[in-house]
Amino acid sequence: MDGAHDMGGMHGFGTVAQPGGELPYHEDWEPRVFALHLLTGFEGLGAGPGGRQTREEMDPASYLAASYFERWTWSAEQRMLRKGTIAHGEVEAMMERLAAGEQVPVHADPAMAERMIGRLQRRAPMDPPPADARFGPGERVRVRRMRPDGHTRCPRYVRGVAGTIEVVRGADRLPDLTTYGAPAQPEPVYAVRFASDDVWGPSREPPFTILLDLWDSYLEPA
Amino acid sequence: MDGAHDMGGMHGFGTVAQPGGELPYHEDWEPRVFALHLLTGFEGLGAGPGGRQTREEMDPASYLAASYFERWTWSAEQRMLRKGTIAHGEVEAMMERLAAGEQVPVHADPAMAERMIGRLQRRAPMDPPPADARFGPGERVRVRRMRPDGHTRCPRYVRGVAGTIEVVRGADRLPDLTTYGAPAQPEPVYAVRFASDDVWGPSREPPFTILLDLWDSYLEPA
Amino acid sequence: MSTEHHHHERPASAAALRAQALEALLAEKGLVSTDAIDAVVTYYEQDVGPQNGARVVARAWVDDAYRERLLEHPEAALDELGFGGMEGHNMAVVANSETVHNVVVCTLCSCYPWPVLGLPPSWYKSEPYRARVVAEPRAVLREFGLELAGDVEVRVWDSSAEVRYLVLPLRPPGSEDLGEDELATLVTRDCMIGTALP
Amino acid sequence: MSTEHHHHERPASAAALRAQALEALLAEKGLVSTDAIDAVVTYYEQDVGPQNGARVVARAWVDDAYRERLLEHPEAALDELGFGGMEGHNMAVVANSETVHNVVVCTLCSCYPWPVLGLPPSWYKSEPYRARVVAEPRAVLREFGLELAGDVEVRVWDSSAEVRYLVLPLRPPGSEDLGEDELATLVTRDCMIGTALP
Repeated sequence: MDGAHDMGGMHGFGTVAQPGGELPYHEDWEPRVFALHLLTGFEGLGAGPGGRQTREEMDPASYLAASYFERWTWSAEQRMLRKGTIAHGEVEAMMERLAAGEQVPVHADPAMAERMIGRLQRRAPMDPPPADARFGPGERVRVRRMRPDGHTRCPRYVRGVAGTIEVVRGADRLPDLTTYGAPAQPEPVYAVRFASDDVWGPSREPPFTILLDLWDSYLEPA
Repeated sequence: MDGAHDMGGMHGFGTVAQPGGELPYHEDWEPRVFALHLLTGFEGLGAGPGGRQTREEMDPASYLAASYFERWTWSAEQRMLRKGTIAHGEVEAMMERLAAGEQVPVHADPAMAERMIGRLQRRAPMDPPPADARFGPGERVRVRRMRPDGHTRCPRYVRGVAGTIEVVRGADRLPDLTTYGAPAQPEPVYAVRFASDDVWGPSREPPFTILLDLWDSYLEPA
Repeated sequence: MSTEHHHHERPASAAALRAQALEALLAEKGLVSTDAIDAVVTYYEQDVGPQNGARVVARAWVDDAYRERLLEHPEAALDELGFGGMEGHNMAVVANSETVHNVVVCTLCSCYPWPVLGLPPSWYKSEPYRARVVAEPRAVLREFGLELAGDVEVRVWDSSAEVRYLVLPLRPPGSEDLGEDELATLVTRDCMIGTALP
Repeated sequence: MSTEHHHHERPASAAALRAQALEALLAEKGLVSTDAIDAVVTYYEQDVGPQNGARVVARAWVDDAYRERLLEHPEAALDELGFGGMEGHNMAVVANSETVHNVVVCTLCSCYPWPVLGLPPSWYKSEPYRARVVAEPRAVLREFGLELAGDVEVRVWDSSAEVRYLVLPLRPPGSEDLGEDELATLVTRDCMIGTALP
């Protein structure tokens, strides 16, 4: 999905250094909605594409108008609406109750808290590099031109560009398929090295290197 | 400038058919601000990059949040602020006066009206095709990869793509330079034909053809 | 502050107020004439619009020599009918055939052949049209109710440079007995953008 | 409607109210435990953060064998210090040298190695950083006050896939006499993203 989230190379966003930029968040609700999002995922309260994939479905104007954590609130809601965990209008009704001064409901479940921290500490790596990977380090590849309707990990700015395999990272199922529950076999994932001139043309900066991890399906021999 | 305006191929904007979509505008102020924009251009009341180029400088979130004619209001203001025709705060002050019920000032100048219509009827074509154009019909070319900081007529979606010269349109100075008053010589402008698969990769639709007019500077031999 | 209040109470008209204030400010300064703005608005509402393009198409349908001139030297052929001017500086007329269907967009902006079509409809300037028609033209045309045969080549013209495009549709079957004026009534704006057929 | 009123009076907290209402709704349904949310927030505020990454870097500076393991088998080397977990499933440690400077971004999202760096700073998740650092890294680094020599190769790692990156900075000159704990205090979060040097 080539939405507003795919912003590598875009102009017009201004400077990186902004007041408060050093902090992960600024308001109490922000880490809480982050935690809530993780928790609803682990506890199976959402359905359909994950949080990241769901946020990519925001229309571009809304995506750019929303703050980072507003997007997380939105994706948590969408996932729970899809599952039926919450119904349309329930959040708005609760907003009215809270705005009217009602006490915020609290639910205690220490076991859930323990379960959550356990999940956060678990490691689930991808499969090791397959012996029969199509490409090996040093080989030249080109990123396919594509315009996928759904989730992808292949950003627009490298499509059509030739690069060099840096290393075979491992094997993993293609997110373009697994996001939608479509069957997929593990395939090699490579770190691919690109020369900045090949990506952006000549620039005012000295040539530099861009590296991305790309699934085999995104690549063709150069 | 690779801003929000360069939207060829993007997802997430929804359907084309929308209520009211058939009309050029919906409120009285919309054609008036359009006319005002043209008029300030012809009368030399603005400075710096033109209206189109100025609108591209909107930050992406504001660009997408604004309606089409709000963008025109914005670019007219920016151009007149740059020229000094209006000062910061003057529009806001007038907004307050009008909101308070003051009569809208009117200025009559029939000669200006006549001049305007004359300008709208004038034709100013580009130069004819040069005899020594670098490429001729049928030749294969590739669009350079680039990331211009300023205005360009080379959309992102064709960069790096190979196509075929359809026809030499004429000769014109490169907008990437003339927008900023930089010196430029007329150069060939070509209609270039691209196969959809080369632009977007395989798609669900039967292969189709995309044609754009591109300046010589954007192209290299394929 | 009353302006802020206004903004919050009637957000739909904040844009209107700002545009009105800009015009008022320039009128007060004596820099912009209200009647000049009226004149431009009237010009594109009454004098210039798709009726111009429809006359061009009808003429091309009944006059093969005109059709040839229109395709070969579009500016001169349009000047014959008096349809020159701004945003028509460089024109290309692209003819549909049994095997080719043309459709026009401006992905970067809203470029459009004003002298023959007037000002563009809102959908032409919209994000979804600009984003999608270069990438999934048949899906977009389907939203307009236009279903093309699978073997027709769709040509999408992105007019984001200096040339403006007019689509010359095929004369519809059954129109053999119609005269030029009657034919012109069959030619809608969308036929000349390429999102409809006459 | 009071909600609407609230929205207009205090637009800054509309987002807060919505997030709070979502949590309240799920608590009321008994589906989400308030203390589980507290626990996650506390975990990333107190237990997990750049102090973890700093310990890794300091260890690599004083222990060549560890450095080698860290570069060759990063997950195992991080597990030695107990720094595994979510968003650290697949790790790559990229070492700066006299000729190479590494910097990490996620252009598509906000991917970040939580177990070693905690939650990312706002700038890391911001549009300008995501848009610019892959295209004009030196201009971005300059905004952080970091001016690299012209002959240093900048390597920008776009971690939008499944691997998370930790930059291993060069041990600063003059730190020869410092012990591992003291060295760790020199290692800021930004050094391990690549927008600063220790």
